[in-house]
Amino acid sequence: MVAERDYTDREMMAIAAARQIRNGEIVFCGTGISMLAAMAAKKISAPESTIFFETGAIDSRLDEVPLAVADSRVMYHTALNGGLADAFATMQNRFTGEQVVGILGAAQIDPFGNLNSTVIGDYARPKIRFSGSGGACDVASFVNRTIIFMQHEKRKFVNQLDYFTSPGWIDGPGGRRRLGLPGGGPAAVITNLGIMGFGETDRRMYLMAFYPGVSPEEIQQNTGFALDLSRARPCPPPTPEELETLRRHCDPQRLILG
Amino acid sequence: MVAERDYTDREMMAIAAARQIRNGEIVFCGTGISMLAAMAAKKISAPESTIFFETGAIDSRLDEVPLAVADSRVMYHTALNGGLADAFATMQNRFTGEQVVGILGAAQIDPFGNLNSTVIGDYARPKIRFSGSGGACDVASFVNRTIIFMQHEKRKFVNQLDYFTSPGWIDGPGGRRRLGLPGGGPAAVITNLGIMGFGETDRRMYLMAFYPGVSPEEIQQNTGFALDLSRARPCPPPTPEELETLRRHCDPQRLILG
Amino acid sequence: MMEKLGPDNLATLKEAVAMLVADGCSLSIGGFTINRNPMAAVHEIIRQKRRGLHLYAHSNGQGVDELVGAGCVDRIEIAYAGSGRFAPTCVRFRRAVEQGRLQVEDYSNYQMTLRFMAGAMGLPFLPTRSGLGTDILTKWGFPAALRRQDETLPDAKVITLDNPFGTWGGAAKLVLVPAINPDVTIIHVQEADRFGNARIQGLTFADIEQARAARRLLITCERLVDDEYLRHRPEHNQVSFLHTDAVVQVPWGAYPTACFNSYDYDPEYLNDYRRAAGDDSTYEKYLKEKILAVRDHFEFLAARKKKSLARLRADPATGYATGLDRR
Amino acid sequence: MMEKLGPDNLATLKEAVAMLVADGCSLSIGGFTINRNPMAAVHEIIRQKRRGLHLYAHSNGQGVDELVGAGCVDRIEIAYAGSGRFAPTCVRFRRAVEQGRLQVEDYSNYQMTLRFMAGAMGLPFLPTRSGLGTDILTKWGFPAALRRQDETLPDAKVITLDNPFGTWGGAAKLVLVPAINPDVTIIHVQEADRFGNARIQGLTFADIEQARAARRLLITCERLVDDEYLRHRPEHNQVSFLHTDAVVQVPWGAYPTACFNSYDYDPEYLNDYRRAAGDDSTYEKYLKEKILAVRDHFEFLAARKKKSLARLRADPATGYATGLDRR
Repeated sequence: MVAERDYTDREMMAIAAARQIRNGEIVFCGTGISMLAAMAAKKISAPESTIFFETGAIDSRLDEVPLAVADSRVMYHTALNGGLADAFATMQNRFTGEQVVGILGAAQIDPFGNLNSTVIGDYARPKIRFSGSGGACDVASFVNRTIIFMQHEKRKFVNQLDYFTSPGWIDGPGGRRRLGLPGGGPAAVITNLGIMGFGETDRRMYLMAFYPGVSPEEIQQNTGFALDLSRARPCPPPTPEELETLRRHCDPQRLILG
Repeated sequence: MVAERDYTDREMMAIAAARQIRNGEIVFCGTGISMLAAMAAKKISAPESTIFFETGAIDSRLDEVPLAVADSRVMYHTALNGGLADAFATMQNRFTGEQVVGILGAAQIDPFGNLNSTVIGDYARPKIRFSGSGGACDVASFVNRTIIFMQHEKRKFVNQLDYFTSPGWIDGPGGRRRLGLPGGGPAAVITNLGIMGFGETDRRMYLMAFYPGVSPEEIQQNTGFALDLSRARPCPPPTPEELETLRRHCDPQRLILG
Repeated sequence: MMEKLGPDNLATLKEAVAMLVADGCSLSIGGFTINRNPMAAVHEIIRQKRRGLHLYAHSNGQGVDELVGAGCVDRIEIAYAGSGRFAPTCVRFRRAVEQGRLQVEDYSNYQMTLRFMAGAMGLPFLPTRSGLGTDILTKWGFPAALRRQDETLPDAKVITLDNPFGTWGGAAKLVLVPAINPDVTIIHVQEADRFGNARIQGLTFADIEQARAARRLLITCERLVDDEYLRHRPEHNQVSFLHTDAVVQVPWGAYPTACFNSYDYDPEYLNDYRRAAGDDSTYEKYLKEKILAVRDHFEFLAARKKKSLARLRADPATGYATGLDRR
Repeated sequence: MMEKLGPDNLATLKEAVAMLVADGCSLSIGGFTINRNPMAAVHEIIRQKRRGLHLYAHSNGQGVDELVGAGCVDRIEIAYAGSGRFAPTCVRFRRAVEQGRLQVEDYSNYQMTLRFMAGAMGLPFLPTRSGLGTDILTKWGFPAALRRQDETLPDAKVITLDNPFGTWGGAAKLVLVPAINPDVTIIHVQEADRFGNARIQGLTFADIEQARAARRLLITCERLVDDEYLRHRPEHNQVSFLHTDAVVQVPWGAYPTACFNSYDYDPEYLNDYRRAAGDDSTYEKYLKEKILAVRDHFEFLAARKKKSLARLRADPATGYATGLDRR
């Protein structure tokens, strides 16, 4: 029951994420759609945000979309080219770390926004092996706020992760502090169906917004645990300006948009 | 009873130290006479040695003698200009550290070559305050071999240091290992009267060599603890070539030589 | 400063690899995903049929996948096996793990970086706040019993420590990650001299830490330059001769990965690789024809179309191949 | 990236110091002995009569001695107070300690560097093998009781830890040194832009760690350059705008200490200073006439003979004043 649309899921996701980025934030980007979101935000609503990569690049000028966080395109015209040690120290640092918003993806997510990007099945003999943490565990451990990209499928939104790679809100309020983790946890999960938030009081995932043509119930059906749907609102579709920026100025070759 | 000489104490000391430096070693230099020793060694007997400073300079080209380890003269034409973190890591490093010989000075030394460069008197209310450790404690902790410059006076060669700044052989064989310290301890103490070594079996200071015109007994009289004099030999005076190199090519302005 | 170099040609790379990389040794390679992997050296290791390597990697991407794919690696400690959009998970790595042919120990990128940094600093460990509460701390790929037996492994994957300074620094707990001192590190850089001083342009990734942590260091470089040139601006050099054992000039030595200011990654090669890697028989063919059948990196490059290399040349203004078709 | 700068003149330095350096705050300054100390800022702090500062230093030499001499500093944590041949022990520092007017905590240079590095890395401590068995570990300048009361101090000067990884890394014991996060760090660099990106030429000492550890960072620079220029070779920059709060262009801002590629230290000034510092009355005169009586760094420089500055200019070939009479 999807209405006819003049934009793709990926475009909606990139724009939904871009809208979450606040002006002045330091945006940690991974590979793929998170990079487009950061590029779009900088061009639309958060011009004073800083795009920042775990590979050590600070404030990259992304004339072309990078296809990896180590792409030479992230090295061009930065404020500083360092290395991994610099980048992660900036996130673990008490003064700069709290200005960072991290954008992450994963294979599985649980109701508290904890992530798995390592294996499906038993760790010792996995059914499916993924890339592993990369910097995701580090970013999720250090920074004050994360935004997570997911494909919305029941087997990916699970009560129990097969492997716990990156910390979210752990088991609810105070969970991070109890473990000795700094900063805050995930602020939003952006999927191909809608946007999930985390309750202030219970730190559990709830449905914050659903995309045009998607119903809250459909989202619940694609989620492996119960979502509070009571606070859900419709998410406005991409504006023509947003789409124009994304398509013409972020990924004209559609390398990420597909 | 000093014979007439055509060289000064400082010149003798610089040359005695230069002779201790082995070809291929990485020579950690402090300020002053140790720098002249390293410069002279490189020009005379250890051309493949590397002059190295705690400030982060590797293989400085010392066209002029630096007056501090942060002198811009140490930055010129090096293999690498880094910082303190790099320099000390190179010494603590398991592979490079053992190639380093450190040249140190101090206000007091004990029979096992432990050094004080911090205070005379009570630490909380010192009679005399000196500069403090600087990198001396670090170098003495990390590297495999140190050479120490001292003025030979009874109050400086003491049984008990007023403050223990930099580790030598601690309390004898196995002392360093017991404390968890890597590397070896001091190899030689070079003074205005002669050269002291440390026994292989007891790690205590003994008289290795006395300068022309100085007797072993005179050295004992200027030492606050008993020195084994039985192995002492005369130290050859500086050769004309050594003096020429030191005077003309290391410190023509006599900034350190005085 | 002594020369660390034989004749500056590919025969040297053969010799350097033969001399430094032994069966069963531990190895780390520089670069990150699809950038500045020391591919000429990686392919030479494959051609020399090294076996039983213990690989230490953070996100070293293409180089790691080819070493794993060619059967050189028994054990790997790694943060991320992927090549960006070209292979979100490295294909041969994935297959080897799923088939149980590769022992894996997982860390995060920062943890791996700190492990190299600890090795470079001569320390047994460094602390971080990363990973508290996660399975990275509790699920061990190398079991405790194996760790106790094998002295090339630390007894613990990580150790958690209560902050001994109480609340100082705002951290209640720390994760201590054990140092790595690889038997050999190989990095590819833009410029080096024959004594072993090197300069990296663009991001350094964890190359500096990897280089300084190693017992032996092999540097391949795009351009062998005069040491006077590197000494003119020594603050731009990152590795000194103190750490280096061998230097070999290998133009296009990171190909098919990128080398900032020199050339871009080759999208066509990387896409072809992903496709070939997806199936055992096509992968065997790739390995045999593309890597094993050629004598050296020069022949490997010669097999590529002239034009396909030419369009990868970096635009001097941006450091990459501006406008390159990357689909 | 937002501008971190008012008008690029000395009025800004006055304002920046007034805004960032409060009575009783903790401060660290860059440079080492007689090189790249942020002297213009140090003198401005003295003119603004800041009191009760807690100074964190490694071997910062001349700047430290002038701050101590002017009575700005109550507490100091330091590795080395000396200015090379010009003052093997800093004279006013020595006097203040011997007279019990300055609370001192001693560390080594590497320990202080690691403390700044820990602060920059967001860690409560870093380990080292330096100092085991020495009085640096056991004799505390700030007593345990004071440390427990005062939350600006860690509860312990250092903590010794048995290697939790056993014999891994070859170290049986480690010294943990507590992090430093100064309220303010001030560094002087050759080049910076108005956004707070900076480039240091020559040795960086511990400036990078000090800058990144600080809550607030003030950069003074020889030359305010365009950000396009710094972004053309961003691997040569060491501090980014993320860490910087204010930038002020102050030519000769490190004088009378040296600034590589710009000017040398002034032997005459430093010798005069040592002599003046040796006696309370001559030092008072120095302080009053040379520092307090002038309005800013421009007037301070104008009081020097033109010729005496001119001969300090760095030789472009060496970075220092080749052949300078340094007796």
